[in-house]
Amino acid sequence: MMHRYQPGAGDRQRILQFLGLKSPEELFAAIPQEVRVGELPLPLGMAEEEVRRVFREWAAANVTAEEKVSFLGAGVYRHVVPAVMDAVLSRAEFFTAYTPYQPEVSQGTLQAIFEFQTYVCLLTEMPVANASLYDGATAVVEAVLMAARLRPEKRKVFVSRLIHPDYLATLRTYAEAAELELLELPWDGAGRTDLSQIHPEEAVAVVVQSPNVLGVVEDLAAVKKASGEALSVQVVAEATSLGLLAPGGRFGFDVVCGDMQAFGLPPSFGGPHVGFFATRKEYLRQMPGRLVGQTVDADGQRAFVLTLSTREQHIRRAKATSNICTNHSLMALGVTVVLSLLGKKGVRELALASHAKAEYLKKRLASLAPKVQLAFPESPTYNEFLLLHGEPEKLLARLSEEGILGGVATSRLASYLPPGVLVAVTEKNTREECDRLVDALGRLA
Amino acid sequence: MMHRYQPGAGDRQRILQFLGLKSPEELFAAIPQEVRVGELPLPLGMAEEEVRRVFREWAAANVTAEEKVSFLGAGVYRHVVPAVMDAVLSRAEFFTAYTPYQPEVSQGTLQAIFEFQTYVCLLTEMPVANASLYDGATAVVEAVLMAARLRPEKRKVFVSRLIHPDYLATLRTYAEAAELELLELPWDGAGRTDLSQIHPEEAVAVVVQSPNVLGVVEDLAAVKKASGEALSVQVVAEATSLGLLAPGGRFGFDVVCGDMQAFGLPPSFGGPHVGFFATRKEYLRQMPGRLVGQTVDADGQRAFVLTLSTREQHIRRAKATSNICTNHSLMALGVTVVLSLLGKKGVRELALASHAKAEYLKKRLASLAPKVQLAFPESPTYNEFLLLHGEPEKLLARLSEEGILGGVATSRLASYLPPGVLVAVTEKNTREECDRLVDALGRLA
Amino acid sequence: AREALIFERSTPGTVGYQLPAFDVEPVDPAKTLGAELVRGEIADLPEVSEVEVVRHFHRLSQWNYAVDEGLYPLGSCTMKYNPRINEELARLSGFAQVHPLQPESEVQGALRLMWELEQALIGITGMARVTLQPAAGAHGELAGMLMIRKALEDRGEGRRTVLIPDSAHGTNPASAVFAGFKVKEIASTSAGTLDVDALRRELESGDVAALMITVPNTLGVFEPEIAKAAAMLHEKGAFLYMDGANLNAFVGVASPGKMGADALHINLHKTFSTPHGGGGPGAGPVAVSRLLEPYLPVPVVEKRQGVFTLDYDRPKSIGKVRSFYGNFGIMVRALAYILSLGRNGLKAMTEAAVLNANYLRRALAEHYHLPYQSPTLHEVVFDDSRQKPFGVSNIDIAKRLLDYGFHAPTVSFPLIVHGALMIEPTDSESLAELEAFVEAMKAIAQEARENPELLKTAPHTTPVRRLDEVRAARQPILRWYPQGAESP
Amino acid sequence: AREALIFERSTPGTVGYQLPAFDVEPVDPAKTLGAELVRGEIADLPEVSEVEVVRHFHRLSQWNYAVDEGLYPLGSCTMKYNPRINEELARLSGFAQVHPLQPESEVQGALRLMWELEQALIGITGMARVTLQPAAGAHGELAGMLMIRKALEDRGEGRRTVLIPDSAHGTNPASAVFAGFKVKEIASTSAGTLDVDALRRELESGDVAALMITVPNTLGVFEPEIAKAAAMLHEKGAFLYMDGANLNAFVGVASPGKMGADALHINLHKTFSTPHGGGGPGAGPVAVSRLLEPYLPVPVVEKRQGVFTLDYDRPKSIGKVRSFYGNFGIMVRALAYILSLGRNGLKAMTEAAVLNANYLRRALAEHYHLPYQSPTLHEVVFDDSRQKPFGVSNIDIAKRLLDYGFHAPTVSFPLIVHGALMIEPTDSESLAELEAFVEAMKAIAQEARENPELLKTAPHTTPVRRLDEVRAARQPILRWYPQGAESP
Repeated sequence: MMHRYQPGAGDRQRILQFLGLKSPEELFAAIPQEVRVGELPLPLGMAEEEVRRVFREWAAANVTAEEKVSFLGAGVYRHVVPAVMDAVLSRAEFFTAYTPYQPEVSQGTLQAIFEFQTYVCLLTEMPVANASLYDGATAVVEAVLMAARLRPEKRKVFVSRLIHPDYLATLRTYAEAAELELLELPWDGAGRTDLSQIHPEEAVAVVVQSPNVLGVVEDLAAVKKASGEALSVQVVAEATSLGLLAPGGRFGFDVVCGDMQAFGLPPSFGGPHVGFFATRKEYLRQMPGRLVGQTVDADGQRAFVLTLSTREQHIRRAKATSNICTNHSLMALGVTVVLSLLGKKGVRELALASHAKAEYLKKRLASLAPKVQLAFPESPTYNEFLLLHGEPEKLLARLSEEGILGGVATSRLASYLPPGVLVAVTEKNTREECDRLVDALGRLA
Repeated sequence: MMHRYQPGAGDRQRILQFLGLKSPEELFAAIPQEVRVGELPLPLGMAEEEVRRVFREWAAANVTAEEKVSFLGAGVYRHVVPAVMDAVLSRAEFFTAYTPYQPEVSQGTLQAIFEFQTYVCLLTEMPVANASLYDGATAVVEAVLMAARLRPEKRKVFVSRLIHPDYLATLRTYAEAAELELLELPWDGAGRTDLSQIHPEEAVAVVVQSPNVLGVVEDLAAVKKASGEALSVQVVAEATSLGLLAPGGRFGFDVVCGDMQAFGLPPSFGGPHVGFFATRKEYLRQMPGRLVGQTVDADGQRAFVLTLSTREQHIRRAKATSNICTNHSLMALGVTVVLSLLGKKGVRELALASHAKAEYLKKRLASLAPKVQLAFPESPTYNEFLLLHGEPEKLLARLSEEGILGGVATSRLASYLPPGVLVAVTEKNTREECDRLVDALGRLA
Repeated sequence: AREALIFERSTPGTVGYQLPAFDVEPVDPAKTLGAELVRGEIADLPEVSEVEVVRHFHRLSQWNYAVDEGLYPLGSCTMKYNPRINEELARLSGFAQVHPLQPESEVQGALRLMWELEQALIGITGMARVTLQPAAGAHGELAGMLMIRKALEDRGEGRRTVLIPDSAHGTNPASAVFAGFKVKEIASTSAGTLDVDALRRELESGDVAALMITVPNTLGVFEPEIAKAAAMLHEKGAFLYMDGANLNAFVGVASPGKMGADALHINLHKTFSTPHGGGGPGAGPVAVSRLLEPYLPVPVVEKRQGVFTLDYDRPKSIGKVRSFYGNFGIMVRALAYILSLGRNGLKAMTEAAVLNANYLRRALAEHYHLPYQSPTLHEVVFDDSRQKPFGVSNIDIAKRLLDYGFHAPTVSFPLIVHGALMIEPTDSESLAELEAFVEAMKAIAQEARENPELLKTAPHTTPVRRLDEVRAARQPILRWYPQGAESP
Repeated sequence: AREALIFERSTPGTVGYQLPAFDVEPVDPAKTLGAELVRGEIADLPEVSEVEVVRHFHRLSQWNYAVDEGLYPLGSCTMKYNPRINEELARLSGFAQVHPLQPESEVQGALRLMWELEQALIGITGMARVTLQPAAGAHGELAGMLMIRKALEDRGEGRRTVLIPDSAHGTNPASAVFAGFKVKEIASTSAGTLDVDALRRELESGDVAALMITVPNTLGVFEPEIAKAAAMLHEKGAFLYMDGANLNAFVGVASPGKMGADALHINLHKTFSTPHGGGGPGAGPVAVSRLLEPYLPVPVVEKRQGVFTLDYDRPKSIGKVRSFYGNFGIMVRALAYILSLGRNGLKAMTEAAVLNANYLRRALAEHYHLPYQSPTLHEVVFDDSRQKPFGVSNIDIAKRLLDYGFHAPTVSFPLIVHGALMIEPTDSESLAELEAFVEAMKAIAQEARENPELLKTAPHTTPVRRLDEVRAARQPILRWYPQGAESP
């Protein structure tokens, strides 16, 4: 039987004839019997309607923030998603295209990514940015690996324990392979990274996240100072914070990197999101990932092209600056669309609204002590903060019964974090939603 | 404050300057004060996210067949909807275009509609079809009005009372204005239109629907014979039936028309669907609605264009064959996509599956007599049939509590129909769903 | 490369879709239905795979111009931006998957939406009530005229004359005729507006049922004496039917209710931005005065004790003008647009539409002839009289614009302007886009003088060149036939 | 017409979005955060309206070639049709709107989907287990090599050499190095396949950690001695890493498990048809043998008493290679593809892919030189040696194909073929499409002889002409700056 994805039933016979074959089987003659398989252990192909039925059933078995009030964050944020974004991403010209290796027929993707690079530079106040990475975790890894290439004589990396635990876990994996020594920095009573243990002269890099995983905005000026000759790396997991907070670029950081999911990408159970990576011009040729550059065509008109690919694996192979090939181009396009819609005013308004609503909620929650307690009541936070609680997972389960996804239990993230609930607030949360959480916590905590 | 749909805040000032004006108000000077209004009685503009919230709330206040088992039909059917259809309709090139008045930049719409016309011809076995009408009801009206133009000396229209009640109601409205006399034909014990009262020599047209609103397939050969010189019109409300049933064209009908919704258009609470209209070549210049024709361009290549527009209102004004201007082009495109996917095999398979499943259900329901009773157990039906029941609305309410939308109460359609429930079955209904209905009716009827 | 017809891409045995499992006993339709009622496979339907269908329509789409490509200055068509959120909302399962014949208790959300839209349209138009049933503007005209007819009958009056200015859309006379009226044209004044004196003369016959008039008219000129005309009509027992195709010119500024309209259709696909879809679907709600309210089509949505219900019990109703309740999917989009803009945004858009049109009027006035000097609102009508001496017509100018990457203006009416170029930029356009259009129009004006042949053979860069429309009409080919098959 | 950068379309004061109502007390961030932590508005962000954004990206999209336009014969990239139903399913609220850190009880559907996908991939590959975490093929390679490294360490072995055939993708050596290995290249045989004797010699050093090999290789040739190579490696305590980029050649025919692979990454965006997105996101699950199972990244999804759970308690795990669980949205699409095709369809697609490639091989062989004569599966590599005498390179041929409305083949590798034209038509193409491609390639071969300049200056009909890539690299401009602003 023919399948709906397969053109040309009659074609099959005609091609066999053309090739002088009786059966397609003959084309596989070079494959030895010992590695052959019989029928695959899978069901028969399903009709579209049947696939739809099955997947809808599975989808319905998940609870979403669409049905409940949500304060979930911890690396994945629920900001407004303009309808235009998905309309653009649904253009087959974008989503069914390959990497723009033939620039003459890929100017759409190339120009959009050039715009993405520009947005990253503007948000981070850094001069160069790449065409995207997989996610925040691998962006941090690439930053550290770049630092190690730039300071080949050093092996130590001072990394805040308050970068997102998944980022830290990923960094540990890669650092081990790269034979880098990770020195994990604890935090102080204000929920900020303790910088006192940094020895910059031995280090390839100093890595902090701001706002950090407990929501506290780090003192980037102090971090930069403490980094000395080592590369200073700011990690950003909540990218919309860049609309309100002075970025690493302003403090002279060497790398600002992280994840842009917060600018309108759906959570999608953790991916695909999109990593970003911005750095100084002098490190350009040590940068990881693809770069889109501006040039001219044979008629002298402006055009865009993948460039500096001598850094990349397909040219440089074992000596490449990164092994990345497929990146997260379509997600970068999505973020580019959202940033274009938000524009100058929207980027700041969105950040300010998220911050103001979080401040409102923080203030109201402060009154519930000692049932729940703000971990760092005096520290500056952007839109997320830690509520101390002994049994956060139980507390969240009770809130969920009332239709509130109250936040993320730190126990879900890492054992070394203080027990409690990370509460994230965005411009989408209404005052009434905040009040509902306060009320429920007052009763249930 | 600027609105997101409005380009150029600065533009406003620059245009005013260019025009030498202080305020846009000056441009409205020609509008007398007596017809002016103050502030509109509407709320302030809402953010996209707020509009989304409101509309989702309203949408959630409706029950859909997606959540329940459904046997609803009676003019709107729930067949498979290939994902490709909406992907095509979502192409801005199609949905944000106007009527193809400039064919040089509208070949996409024009060729697709030419294909739609061809599909209608193939399904109905008629030689010509138009570019779409609003819906089945207005298609019937246009057929009768065309007949009246062709037989100007006659005023009577014999119309089956078993055409869809909304079609009949609409025809009554228009016929009154056109000063046509509608003679409504009753049905016989088999649920077929009683043809004995037709006097073709006095009539402009004879109109029957097949399958009719009670689901019974009419004897088109007999209808044609009974129509004599009058125009014979077959109405089709369940277009997928054309995949299995011999169409009017085969019996020499003058018009086959109706609604194509069943080929994959969403019910959308009744619209937009799409009317179709096919007829004989000799009536071409009396046809209503737009027509796309094939021609050549200045280079001699095949191209498509709106044609025979001298029939239409924008040229012929008071003497036009119809007042239709905007039609249902995008819906016609949707049907064209679905028919292309189904293809030769799918069109028949879909009809056969709908019929076979309906037969299965009919057979099983027959066993429940006398609680419920098939109205016409011996009559041929395609995928819909009438179950007699004294209190159909109450019965449906009980079924709904069990998650079954059991069908349409005839009382909802027209007072002159026998009391009962019209049950429609499509290829989407599973055997298990049919069994659930039988079980529930056994308990609740 | 040209894309073949889908029928020409067929390869026997190929499938493009798979149906859900066939899980019941097979039946022999010749037995269940009778052999004479059954057909076999339809020979000429195509056999193509899914990817071929996708590519076919993808390629076809690329030959269309659309609002998303740029300025679409088709006068009288109001080709404004179609917001994407509206598309998302209309596709919500709770709207798109609702059956019109479910019990009312299961469709309260849908009924509420219709009710809210009616309220909003009442607020915008200042009329008494609105039917949402008509599927398009012309359909609304017909519904409105049928109500007027019924009201007259109700009074026992057999008036049959409908007056229509010579500047009107073609649908007006057609709709009047389909409602059973006779049409009489009134010549416009030299200012392009309604000749009130002529109206007065016509009214003396006593046979005038209504005046059908577009406000502002198809020149974009507001009818300054519309309220006076209404009063004259009413005094003589006649009705004022207002064509709302140009409503985009005055939302939030003036109201048809105050103008004295008795019926007004509203093209949701123009003023309220639902997509035109390459020719529809649109929607043409009709707003009516108290006088016509009893005659509204059934059903209307009523709110009773917080519950929404469909009211069919309206003895004076004209009945139904189509199936069910109208193009609900279009209503969703229109209401989303209205709520997104709100009272402030709607007025801002009106101003933008009028500013943009007046910018073009001023910027193009030295290059194209303006046959009427009256101030205009949201559109402006030039003609080709300055280009005619070079043998260049409005059609040629329109075709040449396609080469410049713009859609053409309307060239087929108003009939009172020979060689019309009717330009409506709408509120969606930025000054940059308008400037680019002006540059193109200027360049064309120059080309008309210096190289008229270039225009007469335009377009040159479009997917196809100028078409042989005469051939299309003389030897109509309206469907595909398999190769070798005769057209019967 | 060129489309400006979005930054160049800015008009001060314009907005493209409105946020939900600000319903709390305003705060002064200089107070709540400290003035030194806060920034103002970002001066150079654009100010554009929604319609301008829509048109901007609409116009940009029109300059892309894509699978939906036609044949996309990029060898090694498997540019097959991306079914639309998969896009619909990935956007279901119950998938797209699920947060990765919700309690497991609230995400059973998502966990089940991952579990089902793992089972399907196990079934297809014949391997023991699969991690879905890697975001792309190269990421999967790295994860696989890290597992091998960890397994060796676990055994207390410090082996550091990874052998890679000279025909390999560039990601293989790069990934090996990032996993901390040294790379040693092995020359291919004259048949283009693995030199098993060379492998044997290399293994004698005792330092070989693994062989990384693509099956079939980048010439499209199946490695006939792969099972033998695996046995040799295993005997010497080394591992077989298999690059699954070409898995589309043998799904349902052969299995990496039987070939003796220890680790194999699977590009879901190739074989299982998730869209390439202009360069991603993809997904690169890694299937492993029992030997490597303990080292899989955390978490893995386990099914315990009918409940799905994330297992982090895997002491030998390499840890995490990225955040959360992988590109879930891509997994949805891939599983939908697998279930849509099923065991029958998957094999049919493999056959179609191989038939199509062999059709092109045969049809083009008289026009282009085939450097290796071994039978090939899903792709075929020609070179430009017949065109070189006319001064025409593979690049020129590739560029000229763009003029004919096709995408170009891969020209950058395999490195063992100078001037390669690596063609992979995939299973999505109809014979009609293949024939059109062959016609274009024939025409180009003729042009190369008769008018080589035409090719050397190609493309001629694309949105831009050939680019100055040297300038792009020498004077890198990697972002927009406002006019007048210096690049710092």
